Amino acid sequence: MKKLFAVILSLAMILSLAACGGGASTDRSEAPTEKPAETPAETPDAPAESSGDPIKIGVYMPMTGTNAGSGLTEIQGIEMAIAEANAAGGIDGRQLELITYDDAGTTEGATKAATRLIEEDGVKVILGSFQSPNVLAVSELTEKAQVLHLGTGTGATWTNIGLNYTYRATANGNLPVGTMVEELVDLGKKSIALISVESDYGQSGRSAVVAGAEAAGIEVKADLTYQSADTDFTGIIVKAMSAGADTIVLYGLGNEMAMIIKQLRQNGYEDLIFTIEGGANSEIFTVAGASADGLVFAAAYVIPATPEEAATPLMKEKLTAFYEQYGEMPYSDTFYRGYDQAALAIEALKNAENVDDGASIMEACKALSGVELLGGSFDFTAGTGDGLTATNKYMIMDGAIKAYDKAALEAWEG
Amino acid sequence: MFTFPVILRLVIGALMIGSVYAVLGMGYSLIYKATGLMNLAMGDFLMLGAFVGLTFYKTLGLNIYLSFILTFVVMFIVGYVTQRYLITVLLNKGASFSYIILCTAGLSMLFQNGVQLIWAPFTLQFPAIFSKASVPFLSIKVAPENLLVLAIATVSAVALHFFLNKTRFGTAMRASALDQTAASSVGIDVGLTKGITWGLSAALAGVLGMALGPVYGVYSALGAMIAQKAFAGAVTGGYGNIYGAVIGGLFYGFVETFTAAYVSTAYKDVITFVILIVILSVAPNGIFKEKVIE
Amino acid sequence: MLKIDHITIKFGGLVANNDVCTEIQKGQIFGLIGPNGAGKTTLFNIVSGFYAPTDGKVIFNGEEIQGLPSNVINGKGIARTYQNINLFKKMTVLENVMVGCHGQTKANLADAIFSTKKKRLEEEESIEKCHEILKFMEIDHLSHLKASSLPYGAQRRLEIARAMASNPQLLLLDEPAAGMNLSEKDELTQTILKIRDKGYTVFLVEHNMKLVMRVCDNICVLNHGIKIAEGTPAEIQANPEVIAAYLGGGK
Amino acid sequence: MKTFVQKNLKAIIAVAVLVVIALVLAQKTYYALIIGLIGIYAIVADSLDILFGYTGQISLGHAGLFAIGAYVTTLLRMRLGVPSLVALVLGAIVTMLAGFLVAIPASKLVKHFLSLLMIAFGQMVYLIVNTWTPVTGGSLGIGEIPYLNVFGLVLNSNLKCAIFIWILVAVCMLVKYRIINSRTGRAFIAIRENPVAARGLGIDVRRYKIMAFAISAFLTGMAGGLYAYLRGFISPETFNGTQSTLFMTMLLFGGITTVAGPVIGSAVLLLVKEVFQSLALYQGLIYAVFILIILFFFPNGAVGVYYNMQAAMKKKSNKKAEEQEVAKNA
Repeated sequence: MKKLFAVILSLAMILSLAACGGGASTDRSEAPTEKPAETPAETPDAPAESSGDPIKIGVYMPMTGTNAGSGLTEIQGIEMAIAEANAAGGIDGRQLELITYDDAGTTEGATKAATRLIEEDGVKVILGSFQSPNVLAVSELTEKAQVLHLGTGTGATWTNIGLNYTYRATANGNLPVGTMVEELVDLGKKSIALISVESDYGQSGRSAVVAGAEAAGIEVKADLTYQSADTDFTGIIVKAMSAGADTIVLYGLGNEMAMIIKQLRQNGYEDLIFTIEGGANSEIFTVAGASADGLVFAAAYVIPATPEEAATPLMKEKLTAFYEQYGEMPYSDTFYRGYDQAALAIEALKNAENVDDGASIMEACKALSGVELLGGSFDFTAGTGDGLTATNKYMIMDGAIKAYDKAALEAWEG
Repeated sequence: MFTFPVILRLVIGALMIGSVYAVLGMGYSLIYKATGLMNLAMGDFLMLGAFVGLTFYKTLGLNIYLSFILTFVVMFIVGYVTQRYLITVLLNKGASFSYIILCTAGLSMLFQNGVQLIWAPFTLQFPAIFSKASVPFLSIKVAPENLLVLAIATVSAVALHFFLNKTRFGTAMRASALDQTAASSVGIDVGLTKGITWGLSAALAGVLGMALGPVYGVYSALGAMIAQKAFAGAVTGGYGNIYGAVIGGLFYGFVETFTAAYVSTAYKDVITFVILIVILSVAPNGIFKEKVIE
Repeated sequence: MLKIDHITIKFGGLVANNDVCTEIQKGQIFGLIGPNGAGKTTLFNIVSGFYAPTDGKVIFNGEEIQGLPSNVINGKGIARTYQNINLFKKMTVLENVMVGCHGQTKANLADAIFSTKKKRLEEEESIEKCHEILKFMEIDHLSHLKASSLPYGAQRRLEIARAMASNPQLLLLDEPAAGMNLSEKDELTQTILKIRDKGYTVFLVEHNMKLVMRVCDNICVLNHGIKIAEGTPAEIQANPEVIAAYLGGGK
Repeated sequence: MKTFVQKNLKAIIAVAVLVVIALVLAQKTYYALIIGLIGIYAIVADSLDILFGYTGQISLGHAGLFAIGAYVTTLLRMRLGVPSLVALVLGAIVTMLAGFLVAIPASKLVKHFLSLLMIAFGQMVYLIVNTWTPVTGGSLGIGEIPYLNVFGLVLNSNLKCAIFIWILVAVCMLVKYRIINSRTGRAFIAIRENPVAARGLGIDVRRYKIMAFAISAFLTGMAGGLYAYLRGFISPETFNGTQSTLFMTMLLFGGITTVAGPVIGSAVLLLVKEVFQSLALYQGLIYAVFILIILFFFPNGAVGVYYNMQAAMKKKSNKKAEEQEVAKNA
């Protein structure tokens, strides 16, 4: 028995000796309470770039699992922007090369992919997924490895927290909330029943809606949450409808929100329903269909039925290009987010003094302002990590997404 | 919150989702009754049925009745093949009970990922089967599809009852469940019977999936949560007993809906699982005191 | 030693044992016989704690044990073998018997993890004891084989050896001769006699009349759950009711 | 009886080789992370082997216990400032208590009912962790988990943490070996083989089943704590239902009731997951096919295959020996 213990312990000793010798780089920032002497963060040991080599851009995105649809659409947006840049000669003659990994929608997958992109592939910029917990988890790694990181999640958890290397290439979730509250006030709603999904996105949105409503003097009569795997919502609908509020606000994503809308209509709820960019998700039509009429929402951008109905000329141009290439409209608005994040990365790389130094790329991105893209005019100079300040108002009427029109909505309600 | 129309709406909602659990629960009990086994891919048979039904009805544009029948047949074959060529092979290799469960868990992953590749990784729209979006039912408006599910539940419960007790084949199935060697000695082709049982419950789940398509949309995780509640219902009602599965399924439909309305919407499922664990500890043979098949 | 006092047990409508009374003296070989379905194994299972009787008592060394779980009854000194062999197939012969010593040993989980002296000492002692029992049952040469790979006769003997390992005072043998050929039966007869001479009391359920008549000191006959006769082998052979029960197929 | 080392020399060499390769690769934090994860999953597979391999009680809810270990350790460490090693041990103890509580009903149940109970338990823990936001951070999870501080040595890199994990893996394998080769271990195996006969020999079957659950829960809880320290970030979806199936598959692939089985099983399955990372869309599919292949063609796991080969070789060598003998005295 003793022999065994000796064998295994000796093995472990050799390992630890090698480790101290190896001087492995610190992997995670130490919590303030136990601040050991900070070992100098080594720059990733990627080979020195010669001028002709392609510039590597890393992507981690959900390509499997229930969020695969939005993930793959975002990659289509990224690829379009990269292709345009490469066609125009890349950056100082160096082509851009995309390396994409699937994070399967989990934080574990995202951090593994990001570590691999930094360690193995030595990418210059990382384009992150639209899931905020993944962006938050990866932001710790990119901060340490000094690699520019552009996320497209809308959860407010990973901006305004003092990160230097993580920027948001879409609208902060709290922005559309403010615009939606304006719509509530505009339509004379005094109280709301709030239904939100038990997920990171749902919960950060929920707290923003509650804060926004109270600030505008709107009473939150019911504050209910559901699990994203649910299919039957009778219980929550009955509770919301009998809360005696002027209207119902939904904060969710994907088809379960569409199911709630449909079941609300079936249970005889005839009034307006308010939500945020979930309204722009095509699943609203595939599942809720006609019962989606009377949905009022605010979002940075929306996928219209056809390229012609696009809100801005730039949107029209990109949607037409998408339509020609894929023969159908994008599955979700993550297409815009993908295009914008890639375009911002390219701008930062163009303006950076030394394309091979992470810090100079970061400085270039921080200095970006007045960059006209699909989400609007991006300006990072405020240093909060958020680039957009404005969002638009929309509604669903006669089975299509239209610009917000108070008169039409009041007529519909009447 | 306690006025009559509210309670009525809750009861009807509970009936709707309860009948979904009941139908799938029957599938679980049927498989257990005839083969003493458990199938973690039941939910995925339901989901697969939705996708197959969608292909017939929408892509190939066949009429709804034909699509239902074809889905029934296709899913029957899927169930039959799974049992005859996967489960039996494992059993002949002397695999223990846990290997069979893991095989069905592997199958479940295979279906969910396969479906994403063959059809689509996002929700597909199932065109409405009925012209009207909602139909009056006991003074409130309900989706016709839900009534369809309720109909499927009652029809299949009655049909299964007659099939199992009155037809020759049904008795053969029950005999092979009770004592395999005795049944085969009397000339019953036990292998065939088991294959047909799996085929039947897969077809039942498939048709149910097709009926749910228009209500929830068709996506790879459609069957996951439903299957767990249905399995809980089947066991609570008395595992192996068809009526037990119906009662158990409705029970969880009511527990879920009323917990959400009166206790907490977020912890609805947690409470449902707590109730299941209590029932399992106190009365594993369930309401109908069904004999445990060794 | 063991008193069966008005034991009755009903399974639904069927009365398997009906008001059975009998007694087994220390150091005796006591036989229980009767046609198929007479309720022999049921009575056996009541004594060893598998069934709780509907009413009546089982008194072992003055203590009521009916209804106690079988592991407690084993602790009190009653061990049994089974009609169809219940060996631990994937364990070796030695390990099977070592499991038998479970009741007699004390090493708990902590002793195991830290492999304390107490545990190691106890292990050596039990290994020795088990080898002795295996030698006594003449299957010690097979001690490292898997139980499932043993010939039928040897498996029977292993089951008896395993039961003896929990040093019972009363050893219950459930149709040990079933499925044995002539030579194996003779060996078994010698073994049972050797067991009794070693000081064990034996309670034997058996169909093979030759074996029963040669080995048992006292015999009890059951038919349709009712005791119809009791006494020495000679008395039983002469008893008309017993003959009728066996030949006439019962009442 | 031959000591542990002689009996399992080949297994130990296999594990040692694995560890040496790991050392070479471990300079890169990415590989160190994978090696650490393999160690953690090996501990869970080891604990499952005690519960399922040796005592025959299937569990499809072990991710629930893994989650309890991870969250309790993290909360003790971050919210109550408990020193990291103490938090790890306390986390394991709390998980053991949870395992003990689940075992009370579970030990009475068999097959279907036991599987359903454990599935329900796993789902319940996952939902509670996902919904109880004030305590567990809900679906946002908990980040910035400080490093493990072992007697003053701060394990501030994946590699150092991985080494500490692999020391614990070695300890777990030793503990498992010792438990199995003892009176308690024989009781477990007896219960798996034939509970009726086991009870007839004085074994309190229920008490030992509960003990098996408690041991398994303790080790899984410890692995959960280690996971939190290694990753620095925990969130609910790592502890869902598929994770429990993954644990069982690792054990089965490695081969139940073996020494090296759990380590090899977790190593292979994790590497398959990483290697097929690039074939994203097909990853889930490949995983499912992988499970089915294991069940159909390697029923007694990789180590089982090794034993079969060994047995086959022995048979061949015996046959050759016989032929020589026949030839000699012919």
